[in-house]
Amino acid sequence: MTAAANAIPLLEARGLSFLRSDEAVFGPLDFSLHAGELALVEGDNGSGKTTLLRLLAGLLHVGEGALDWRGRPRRRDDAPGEIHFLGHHLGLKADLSPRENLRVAIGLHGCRAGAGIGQALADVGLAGYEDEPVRRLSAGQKKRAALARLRLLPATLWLLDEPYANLDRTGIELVNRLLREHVAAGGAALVTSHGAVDFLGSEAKRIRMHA
Amino acid sequence: MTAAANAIPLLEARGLSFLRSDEAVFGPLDFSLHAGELALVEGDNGSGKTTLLRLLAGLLHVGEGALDWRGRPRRRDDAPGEIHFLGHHLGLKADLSPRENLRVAIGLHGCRAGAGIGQALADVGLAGYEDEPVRRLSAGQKKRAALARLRLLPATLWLLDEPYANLDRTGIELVNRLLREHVAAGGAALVTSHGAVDFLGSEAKRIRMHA
Amino acid sequence: MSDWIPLWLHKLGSPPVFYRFAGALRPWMLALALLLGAVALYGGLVLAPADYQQGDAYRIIFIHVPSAWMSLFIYGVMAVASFIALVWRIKLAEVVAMESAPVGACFTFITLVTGSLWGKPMWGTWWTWDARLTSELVLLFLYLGVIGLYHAFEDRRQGARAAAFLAIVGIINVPIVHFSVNWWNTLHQGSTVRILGPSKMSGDMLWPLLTMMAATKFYYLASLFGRIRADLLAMESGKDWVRQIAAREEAR
Amino acid sequence: MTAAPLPAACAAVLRRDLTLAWRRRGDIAMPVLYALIVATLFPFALGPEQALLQRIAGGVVLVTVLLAMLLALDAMFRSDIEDGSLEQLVLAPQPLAVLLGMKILAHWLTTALPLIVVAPLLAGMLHLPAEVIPVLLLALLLATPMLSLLGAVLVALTAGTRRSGMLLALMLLPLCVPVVIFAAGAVAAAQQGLPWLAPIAWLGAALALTLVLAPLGCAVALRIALDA
Amino acid sequence: MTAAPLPAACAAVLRRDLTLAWRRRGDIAMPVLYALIVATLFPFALGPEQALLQRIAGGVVLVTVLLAMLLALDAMFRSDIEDGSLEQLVLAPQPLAVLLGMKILAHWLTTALPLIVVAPLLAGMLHLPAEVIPVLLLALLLATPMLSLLGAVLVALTAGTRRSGMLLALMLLPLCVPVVIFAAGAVAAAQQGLPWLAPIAWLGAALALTLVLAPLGCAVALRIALDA
Ligand code: HEM
Ligand SMILES: Nc1ncnc2c1ncn2[C@@H]1O[C@H](COP(=O)(O)OP(=O)(O)OP(=O)(O)O)[C@@H](O)[C@H]1O
Ligand SMILES: Nc1ncnc2c1ncn2[C@@H]1O[C@H](COP(=O)(O)OP(=O)(O)OP(=O)(O)O)[C@@H](O)[C@H]1O
Ligand SMILES: [Mg+2]
Ligand SMILES: [Mg+2]
Repeated sequence: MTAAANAIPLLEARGLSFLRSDEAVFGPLDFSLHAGELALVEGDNGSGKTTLLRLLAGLLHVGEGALDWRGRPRRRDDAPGEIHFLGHHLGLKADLSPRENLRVAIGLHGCRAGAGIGQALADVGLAGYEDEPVRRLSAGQKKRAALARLRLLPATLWLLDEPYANLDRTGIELVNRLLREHVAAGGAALVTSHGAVDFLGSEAKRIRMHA
Repeated sequence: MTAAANAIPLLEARGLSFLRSDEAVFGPLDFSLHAGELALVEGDNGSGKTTLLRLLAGLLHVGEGALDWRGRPRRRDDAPGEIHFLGHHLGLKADLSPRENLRVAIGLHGCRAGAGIGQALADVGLAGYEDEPVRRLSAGQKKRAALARLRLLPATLWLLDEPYANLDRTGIELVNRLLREHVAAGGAALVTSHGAVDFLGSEAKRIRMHA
Repeated sequence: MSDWIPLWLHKLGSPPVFYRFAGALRPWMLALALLLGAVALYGGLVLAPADYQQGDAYRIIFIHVPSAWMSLFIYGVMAVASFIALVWRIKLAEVVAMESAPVGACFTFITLVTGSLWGKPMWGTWWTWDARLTSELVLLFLYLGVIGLYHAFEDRRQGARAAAFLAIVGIINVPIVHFSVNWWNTLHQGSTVRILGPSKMSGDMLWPLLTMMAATKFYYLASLFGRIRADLLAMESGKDWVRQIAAREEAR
Repeated sequence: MTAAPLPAACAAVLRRDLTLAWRRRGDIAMPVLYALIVATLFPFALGPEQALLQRIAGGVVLVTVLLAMLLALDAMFRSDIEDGSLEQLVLAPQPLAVLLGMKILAHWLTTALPLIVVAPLLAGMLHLPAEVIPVLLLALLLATPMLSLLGAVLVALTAGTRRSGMLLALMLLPLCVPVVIFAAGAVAAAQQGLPWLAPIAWLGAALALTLVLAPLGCAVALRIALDA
Repeated sequence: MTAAPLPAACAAVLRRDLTLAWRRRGDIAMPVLYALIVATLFPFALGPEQALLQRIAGGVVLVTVLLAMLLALDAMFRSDIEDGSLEQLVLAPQPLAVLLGMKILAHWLTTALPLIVVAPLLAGMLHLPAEVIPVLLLALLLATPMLSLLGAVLVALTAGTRRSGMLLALMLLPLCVPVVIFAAGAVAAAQQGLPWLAPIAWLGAALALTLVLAPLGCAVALRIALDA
């Protein structure tokens, strides 16, 4: 995890903040994230974690400060498909089944070599629910269906907003396993959490938000 | 907490299950809950916790088995206002402020003696956000606004579906404090959780769901 | 072009600089507008001869035509400012665009009303669905859409960006208004005043018209500057330079 | 601990829905604007021949107003179901039918009333004679609450299904036809100088009946819809 | 790791939207039924006088179809915004304008096409002469995609606001007027035996222009709407 430390970071923020009606939502942040690194964004409710992730995903505009992607200022259509964002809203259509939802995602983003939808759904514990409409799944099962995207899509940087919420213990284990494998394969991830669940131990960087 | 053990239980389930298309969603359950007791419903994702709570709230019909309320079979309009249900959907209107939302709740359910909206919102950590539309609150802040209802409404039995999700550490503490006070005042509560967060120690009964 | 334009724009576009600049110019603009307006009205209503066909009814032209020109001109300004606002995200450009819209809407409304008033004696009807009239009405709706969209967003700057986008899209309507008399055969009069080449209008009528045109331009600038100053103060209320101004006001 | 009295609960529901409507006043204006658009487009589509317009004015206004109401019907419980507010309403210690009656009242106040207010304008745009307008308004005042009430029952019935739109339309059509026939009959009679009281009386009687039954039906339908 | 090719992505979006529409086919049927209700109610509201109906048939069908389309417009991006799908679409590695073009196409296929299919039926119910129907269909084929495209841009612009309904109507009205004028002009000309090609040609030219520009505009507008 330290091998890449000298290389150009995937993502680098210098004095980064987001403005809403000309007021900063979170204080200026400085951090960098290299390939093969994990970062945990910590902060209380309302401290701006979701906002930060949406900003990094390119959904919001940088207010002040600078954000670099692979050493160059991040622009909107840089890094197409290299970033995967999982927010509070899971991006699943309630009327489609998990399988159909994943098929759409693959159509848009392409597929990791060797990955398959059935396998990915089984991995996240949804075997038997592949063809049920998402509407009929329980809260945790919906979350798992969204996590199956992580298995399938060829993104380098994962931005996960509270991936642990609504999951049971095996679900939390699952997220940790996915993160570990992703990092081992040279990916990077930024995860928000309230610190109440076990995050991947101490391997990760921490980014603290102050409300 | 054991003083009430010999009295008639608030809620008693015998061989309770819910049928969806004639199939039981969860196995037959037996449990009872007395005033002044806490119960934790544990189970994996999709094991039927939400379904159980909706059933107890009277939103779903008992499939098989029996459900008693204060010693008599539970009917729909028994116990008016004695039960408060907090589900995955928080029941807040996004266009109203937390204050307005609570005012509606009080209008419908009445108010605990001595409780006030401003105070309740301050207690759950929303001071300063009283008049912001709920839409603009972060995920955890929304949850806290819904929790403020617990402070205000005069219900005896609380049915809380994953009250800890999306909350930070002080939020979790808050829920635990609310539960402790409620139980001390002779209330009862049924809480679902995945067991990943610290629940009120070992004081509580446990109800296990098997998927 | 990529570098010096934003640099230059940022310099003049700095709110405190523009605030002072606009404050200094505004009284002069207003005075000029009133003076020129008075002269033009005197020339138009008193000096110019009655028309051999229309009698005195035609004198409404001195209001109708300048406000019609302004309705188009202001839309153009708004669209350019909108473009700058969207591409370089300059706050001042957003403010210019958004504060132009109400002024432009007023001029458009005046055009429609005076046109209708004039239409009744001329064409025997207040309104027909002729190409120029319709497209001018669409212009009014566009202005109203821009204003409405701006205020519909909770975040002012986001609202400004959305409305700016609408303004840019709507610019297609401006040539349609202007050239509709050439493209379709309409009830409305073709163009008679030309900037290049000889006009089809007599000089007695022409000079008050052109003076009035100048007066409306100055009026627009004066009212725009006033609105922008108020807006800048509101938007930058947390910044140092506004606090200094507030302190100075209090001291007085 | 004090349970809330029924009038307070009714006031709370009514006030909530009116506040929400006010917050989204753009959406209230939608049916009105929609009706205005229809009334504006008709002269374009048909040519501005006054006698023709006058002949069809009453019918066009009626149909337009009723359809504009249908537009908003679909949304009556949707957002409440999605954000869990309806569950809270169902679990309140008050009789559900009364609370739903308040929701229907709020819906009528925010969609039908503005339409009735602009109806004279619409009628004027289509050159309806001025002396017929009171009759038109009376017919609308009786016909619109009926649509709100019946519509609410149907919307509640279809709330649990996914294919709500078609069902709703299918079930509403047979209900609309008699209402339109009576209302249009009254207006046409007034326009021709004939007595118009009989159809209006029929409308009134039907309204009184639905006023009592529809909230009860709505409550039952909603409980069924939530039970899954 | 392979990024998805553009055609595959387009197919995925189109298929997704069509599947969703099929799952809720009741909702697709809504505008069609709505148009049928209007066509049914008109004879009731106006009395079944054939000459009168024939005279207004073309205009009524046009207005009805366009309004039925407007009904469904508002929902074009709503559910995608609410469940986060739109964010996933925006973050896809494909040009957003093309993907949105597919969404608009899907919308047109599911709302306008069924309406065009029933248009002859509607026209028949109102006794429009059979020889005018092809012209009516041609006018609809050109006018409806234009409304879908322009409507999409405006819906995208108002997507970030809460009071979208009224604004949308305000901005759409001026766009509808010329479209209705040209389309109704062609139909009226055909009904009177006059040449009707000129208005149709204008519609075609305008459609070609919007076909290119509207998806681009829609993409820009959506990015602005999400940015808060
Ligand atoms: C509601 C009705 C009317 C509207 C909306 C209207 C609109 C306009 C507009 C937008 C222009 C500016 C065109 C440009 O600069 O490209 C204009 C110019 C003009 N209008 Fe009207 N007009 C109306 C009625 C009339 C009437 C009744 C007359 C008199 C017969 C009239 C006479 C003129 C003249 C002489 C010009 C100047 C043309 C030129 O030199 O370019 N307008 N009008
Ligand atoms: N759409 C919005 N408009 C205005 N303010 C907003 C909006 N969304 C969030 N906020 C405010 O911005 C702040 C940061 O919100 P954000 O959602 O980023 O917090 P968070 O750290 O993700 O919190 P949580 O842990 O509760 O999810 C909060 O104070 C919130 O009230
Ligand atoms: N509306 C529905 N229609 C059909 N099946 C459903 C519906 N809602 C839930 N289910 C199914 O019923 C089972 C129990 O769901 P429930 O939501 O009660 O689980 P849960 O224990 O709350 O899970 P979680 O921890 O994920 O919230 C699941 O298998 C789910 O797929
Ligand atoms: Mg968050
Ligand atoms: Mg659950």
